[in-house]
Amino acid sequence: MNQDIKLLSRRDIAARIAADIPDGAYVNLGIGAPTEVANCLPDGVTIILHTENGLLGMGPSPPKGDEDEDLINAGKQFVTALPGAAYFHHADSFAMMRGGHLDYCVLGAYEVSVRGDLANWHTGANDAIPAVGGAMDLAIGAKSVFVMMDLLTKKGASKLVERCTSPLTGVACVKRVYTDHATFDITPEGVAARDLADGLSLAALQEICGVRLTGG
Amino acid sequence: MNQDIKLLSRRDIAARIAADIPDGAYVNLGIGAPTEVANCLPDGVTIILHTENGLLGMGPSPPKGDEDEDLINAGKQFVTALPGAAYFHHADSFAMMRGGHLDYCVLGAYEVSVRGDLANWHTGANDAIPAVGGAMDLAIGAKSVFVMMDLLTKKGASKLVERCTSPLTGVACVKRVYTDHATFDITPEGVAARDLADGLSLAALQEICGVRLTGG
Amino acid sequence: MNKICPSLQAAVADVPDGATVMIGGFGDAGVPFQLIDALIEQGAKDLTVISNNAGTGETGIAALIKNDRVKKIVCSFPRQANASAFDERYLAGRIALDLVPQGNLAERIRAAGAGIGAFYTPTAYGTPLADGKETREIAGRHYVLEYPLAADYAFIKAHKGDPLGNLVYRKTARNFGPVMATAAKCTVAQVTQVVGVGDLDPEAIVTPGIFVKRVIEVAPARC
Amino acid sequence: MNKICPSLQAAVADVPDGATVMIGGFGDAGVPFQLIDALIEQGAKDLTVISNNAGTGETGIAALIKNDRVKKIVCSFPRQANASAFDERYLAGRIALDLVPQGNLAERIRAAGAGIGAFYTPTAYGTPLADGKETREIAGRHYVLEYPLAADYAFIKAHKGDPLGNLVYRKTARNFGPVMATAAKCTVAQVTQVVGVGDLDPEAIVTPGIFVKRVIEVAPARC
Repeated sequence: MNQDIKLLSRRDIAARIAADIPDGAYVNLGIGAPTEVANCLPDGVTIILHTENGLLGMGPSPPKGDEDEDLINAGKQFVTALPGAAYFHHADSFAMMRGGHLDYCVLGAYEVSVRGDLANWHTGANDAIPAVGGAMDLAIGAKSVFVMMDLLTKKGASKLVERCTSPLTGVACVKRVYTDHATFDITPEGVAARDLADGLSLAALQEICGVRLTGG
Repeated sequence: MNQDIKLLSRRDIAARIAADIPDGAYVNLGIGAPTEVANCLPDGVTIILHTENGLLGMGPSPPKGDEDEDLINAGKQFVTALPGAAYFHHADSFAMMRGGHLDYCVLGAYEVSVRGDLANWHTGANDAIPAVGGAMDLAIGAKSVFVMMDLLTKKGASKLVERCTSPLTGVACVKRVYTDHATFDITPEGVAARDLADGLSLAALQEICGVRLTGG
Repeated sequence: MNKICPSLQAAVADVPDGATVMIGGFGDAGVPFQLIDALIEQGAKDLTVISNNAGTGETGIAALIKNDRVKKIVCSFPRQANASAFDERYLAGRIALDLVPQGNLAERIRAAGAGIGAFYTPTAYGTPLADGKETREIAGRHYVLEYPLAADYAFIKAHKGDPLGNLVYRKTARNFGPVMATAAKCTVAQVTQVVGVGDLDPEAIVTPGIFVKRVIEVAPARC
Repeated sequence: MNKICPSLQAAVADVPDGATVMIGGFGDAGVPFQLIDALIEQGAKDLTVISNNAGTGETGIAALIKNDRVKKIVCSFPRQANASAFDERYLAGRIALDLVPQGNLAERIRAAGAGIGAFYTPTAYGTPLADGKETREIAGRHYVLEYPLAADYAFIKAHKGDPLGNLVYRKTARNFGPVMATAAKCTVAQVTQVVGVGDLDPEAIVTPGIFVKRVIEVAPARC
């Protein structure tokens, strides 16, 4: 790795995503890194968080000692409900997602293809116990599906790929991929890279990820 | 008409239906004559009434002056809600019917065929403004669908027929037909007549209705 | 976020000619009469209306029809004893009617809001209202394939609403409001009372605010 | 009418071997732990369980699995960090798994309760979980045909219940309870508190009593 490239931290990536979400948006933040987006919203911007286990208007973690076993998020962590929140059952909650009512959904990924295919539920390993949860519903469950991930695996392989090798979660569903190297817009005309990390050229980025890119 | 035959009154028919509905049953009574069934329940029998416009636990008409414009039945008449009632929206209400959760539904009819086809929404007249309401949903909307009707039209034609001539409301959906002449069970083996009006023989009844009957 | 609308006029201002508009209500219960009046005043025409009824007397949808703003109505029960506007135009071929059984109407509206592409329903199988429709036998029962019904606007009436668009209804006036709210690009709720954020019990909210774009308070008429 | 059950034992007494049982809950919220414990004690085996998860630790469904009562589980997320009972049996081929995306699971359960024969859903299209399933393009979008999921029993947890079977839930413990209640021949609700008929607000009842056969009060455990 070129030492002059300043890759984005997880927090930096979350801040970029947060900057692209407008005030008043309805958003589902996937389990793990995407939850960081809620902590990076600019001043004056309020978004309304959906958790697919039946709550719109989710708030932050409760103070220690105030946990309520009946109030959790999709990651099964204790959360709170903000004023104006509403509870609903699972069929209604997933109807809300499937019906395209959420503005944004932010998810992690193993791989994203140049046409926006998403693989994030199963590594494809034969001995893995399969478990999908709401991943496939989330993949098609918002007007805009954003992916938040490091561009490379620990072994250095690009997770932005020509064609996913892991089992798919959804087909042509990802609109934008935010990574530590750059942000990628998935468009009908191809993948447009923008907001490249300091010190990273488009040519270098293209070499790293191995898929054809256009400038952002 | 043989003067020795004592046809049942509408109230008599309603009482027969009421006697066949067990305590605790969930029931939808169609618009018009079927509503009379609620007034004929034996002592100690409580049924829970569903009205498809979104109420389970419907009570009788309110006293004059206590009408609430937001509390009506499917016939758009003012009603009341009993303790333990619940309100729900139209999709949930018709899901309740379509899903087979109601025990009984009692409907009027223009015609019922020997295999239980029901015609009760449209006379077939060319100049009629069509309107179906919940008729087709009610026809398939209970574990047992009962019809309450006079056996004959005003012109003397049997409404229990080999094959309906009016447009159908539902196919093979009627289980039992209560009339002023007798009660008819629609079974896979044919139509079984029982509880004939006083003075009416099975042979005479068969001649009147013109379809093959077995004794009850 | 504040979805409270300053006026009925503002609530309906952008409805274009040719729009598809869902209108809540069953009989007179839950009908957003004032929104309909505002729509008549606004002047949009060639509307497709999706509603259970075609209005009673000369009010509500009947008034919209009488003003010749409706080119087509999708409903279960257009016929009303005391309403002649629809009947006259229908018999003269000046308004189209798509007659849908009430439960299929509700479920098709729900399907649009829930992202369901189509569904098999037992209602209307073997009847004239299933003529030409795809059917299928599943586990020994016969079904008709029905498609979603979506709209550009939904005008509904609720009891209370807050600035986030959360709604609760009142008694059987709830009827079609909650499903219509999910199936339109722009849902406008006429409410009897606007309350503050947090004033509605989150366990009892029937329509979460995500489904509602505009809330307009209309105090009940005094008799 | 009184659906209040005298004991947990009575509430589960008639579950036969081979029954299909829906069990509410997401994570630990809304899991009817005491009903599951009673079912383990009752002894029914060869069960097919429909639930979102396969239990955590050694409680709930994990305990049912550990006692070898489950031949098949239909769920979205069987894997739990601290639960080994399912993993061991699955890898040894001793328990069957039907993996269903969470939203399809909820919608298939709803369909069973709502009398829908099948429906087209966009979820899982083009993925391994749609392998072999019928697909269709409708209005430019791709869908998979999914069928209803019904059960003999539904064991759910609610917050309050009345003798008519009306239920309200608490916060995100609501999850699968309301749809499962509609999809089983016999729905048994474990509630934290039994209240009198008329004590629940009819506008806020989430599960109307028609869907519930038995209600059993289980006071919350004291820590």
